[in-house]
Amino acid sequence: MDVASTIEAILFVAEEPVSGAELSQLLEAPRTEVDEALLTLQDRHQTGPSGLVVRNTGGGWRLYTDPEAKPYLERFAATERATRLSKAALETMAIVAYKQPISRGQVAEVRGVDSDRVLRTLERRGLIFEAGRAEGPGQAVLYSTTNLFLEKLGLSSLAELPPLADHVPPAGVVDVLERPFRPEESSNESTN
Amino acid sequence: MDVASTIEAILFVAEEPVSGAELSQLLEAPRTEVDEALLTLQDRHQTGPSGLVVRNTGGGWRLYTDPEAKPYLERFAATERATRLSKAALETMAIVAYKQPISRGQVAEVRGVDSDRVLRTLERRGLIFEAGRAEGPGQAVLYSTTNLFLEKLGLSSLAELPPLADHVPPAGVVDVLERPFRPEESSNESTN
Amino acid sequence: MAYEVQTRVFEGPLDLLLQLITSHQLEITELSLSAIVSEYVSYIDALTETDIDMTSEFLLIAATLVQLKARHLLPGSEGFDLDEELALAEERDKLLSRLLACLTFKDVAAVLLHRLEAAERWVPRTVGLDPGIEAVMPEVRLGVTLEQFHAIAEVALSETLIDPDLDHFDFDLPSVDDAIADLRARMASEAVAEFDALVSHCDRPIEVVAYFLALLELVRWGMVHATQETADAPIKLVHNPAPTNPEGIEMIARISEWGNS
Repeated sequence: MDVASTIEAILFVAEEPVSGAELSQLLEAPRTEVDEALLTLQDRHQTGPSGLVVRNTGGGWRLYTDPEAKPYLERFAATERATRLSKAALETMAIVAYKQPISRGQVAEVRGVDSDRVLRTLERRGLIFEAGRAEGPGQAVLYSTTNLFLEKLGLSSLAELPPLADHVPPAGVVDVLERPFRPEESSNESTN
Repeated sequence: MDVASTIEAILFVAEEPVSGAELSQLLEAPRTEVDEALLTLQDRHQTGPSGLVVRNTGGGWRLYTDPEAKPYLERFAATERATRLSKAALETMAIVAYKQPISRGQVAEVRGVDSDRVLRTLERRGLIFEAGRAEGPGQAVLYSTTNLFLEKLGLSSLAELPPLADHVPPAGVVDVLERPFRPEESSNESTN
Repeated sequence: MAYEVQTRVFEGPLDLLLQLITSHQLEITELSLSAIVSEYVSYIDALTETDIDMTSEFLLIAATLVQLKARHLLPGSEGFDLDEELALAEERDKLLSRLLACLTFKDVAAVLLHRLEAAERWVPRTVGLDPGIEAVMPEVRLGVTLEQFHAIAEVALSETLIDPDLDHFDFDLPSVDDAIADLRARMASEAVAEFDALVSHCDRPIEVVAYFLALLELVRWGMVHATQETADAPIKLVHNPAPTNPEGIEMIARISEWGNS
C-alpha cells in the first residue's frame, strides 16, 4: 500500500481534519512526501470514479462525500434506522437522565461497555450536552440531558421523571466508583 | 456520478452495514443493478490503489480500511479498541452461535456452569439478543446472535461459520475421555 | 497413590472433570476411574463455592462417577438389576457426550476468537454523516414512552448491581484514607515538604492520584498549606498543626476519636 492509500485510511477513520504535520509524524515520512501523497490522493478521487473527495479545510485534510451524492445521503439520513435510537443509545440516555451530571467514564462503568460513540450520537442529536467539568484530576466532561430530551418524553422538568424503585439502589454502583475519591466516608468505613 | 460511487458515498456515512435491499430502495434502482454496482465498487478498491475495502459482513455492505493500514491507525488516536471478551464469554458465544435459538438453561447444560452473567454481558455488548420465547411451561427466553456478531467476526451470514463437525475432538482424545469409563478395564484396577 | 489437591483453574464441574481426565493422560498410561473419582471428590471437599447451582452440579457428576466406580469394583454382573445397569450406562454416555460437547465448543471458541482478532484489522468508519448533511437530519425519535424509558433505566441501573462487569476494575485501588494518614504523619514530622518528594515511593500513577486527593483534603481542612508558583513548579507544602477553620477542627476531633477507639 502506497503513502497516499495509507493517508486515505487515516482520513477515513478521523473524526476531524488531520494536518499535514500530523500525517508526517504518523507516517514517519518527510513533509514534502506527505504533501505530494495528499495531492495524489486528491487527484485519484477527482479524476477516477469515486463517491468521495479529499479537501483541505480548517487546518487539515478530510474525506467528504461527493456533493453530487447529497440528495441520496439526505434520504439515507431520513430512513428509519437513522432517526431511531438504538437500544444502546436508549440505555445510555436512561443512565444520563437518572445520574446526571455524569462523566463518560462513569457511564462506561455502569454499562460495562465503552460508550464514547453512543454519547457522541446522543450529543449530536441534541439529547444531551456537556454541562460542565468534574472537579479533581482529569476534569472529565460531565453530561446532562437537554430540554429537547424533556420535550421528547413530554416532561416539563426532570423532577417529573418517575423515580427508580427503592429495591434498586444504584447508589451501590456509584459508591464503588466514587470510593477512592471520598476520603471522609472511606475513613468511616475503616473504623466500622 | 455512477451508481457505484453513490453507493460508496452512502457506505461512507453509514455507521453499520447496509443491505442490498436498502440500497436498492434508496437509489430507486433494481436489485440486480445495485448488486452489480457493489461488485464494481469492490473491484475498484481491490484493483486500483486504495486504502479502503468494501466488505459484505453482518447482513450488509460496509466500507473498511485496508488491513495493511492497521498499524498506522493504531498509532492514530481515533481507533477504538473493544474490551476483550473473557474465555467464558467466548465459549458461551460459540454455543449460542451454533445452537441458536437457545435458552440459558440449555447453555448451562453444555457448559456445566450457570451462564446468566455471561449471557447478559454478551447481550449488552450487542452480540446476542432475545430472539423469542420457548413454547411450553416457563417460556424460557431464547437467544440468537446479532448482525453485529457477524460483522465482528467478518461473516456475511451464519452459514459461513466454520462447520462444528471440524471441531469435534479427534478419535485419540475421545478415546482418552472414554477409557476410564470402560467396564473392561475395570478388572485391571485393584483397590482404591 | 496419593492425590494432591492442586489449585486448578476450572470453570465448573464439567470443566474440572475434563481437566482431570486430559491432564492425567500425559502422566499415567492406565488412567483409572478410581483416580479420577478420588480427585474429583477431593475438589468437592475443597469447594468454597456457595453457589447452589454449581454445587449441585458438582454433586450430580460426582454421584454418577461414584456409581460407575462402585460398579467397576464389583466383579461380574451378578446381583445387578438390568434396568439399573442400563440406567447407569445411560448416565455414563450422557456424561461422556457432555464432555465431548464441552471440548468441541472450547475448540470452536478458540477459532472464533481468532476470527474476531482477524476481523479487527478491518476498521469501519464511525464518524457518521458529513457536517453539511447533518443539518437536514430529521428530528430524532425516542420511540419509547415515558413508562418504557423508566423501565430501561431500571434495568440499566439495576443490572450493574447484580452483575457488575468487573473485568476492567482495578481492585487494587490505593486508599485515599491511608494516603491522608501517611501525609499527616509525614507532614507533622517534616513540617515543610514538596509534594514530589512525598510521592516518590509511589509506583503507579493512581497512587500519586490518591496522594494528590489526600493533599486536597488536608488543604481543605486547613492542616496543610500548599503553594505552587507556576504550573510546572514544585508544589510546596507547609504543615499547620492547629487548623482554625470549622472543617479542620471537626476533622481533628474525629481523627482523635478514631485513634481512641
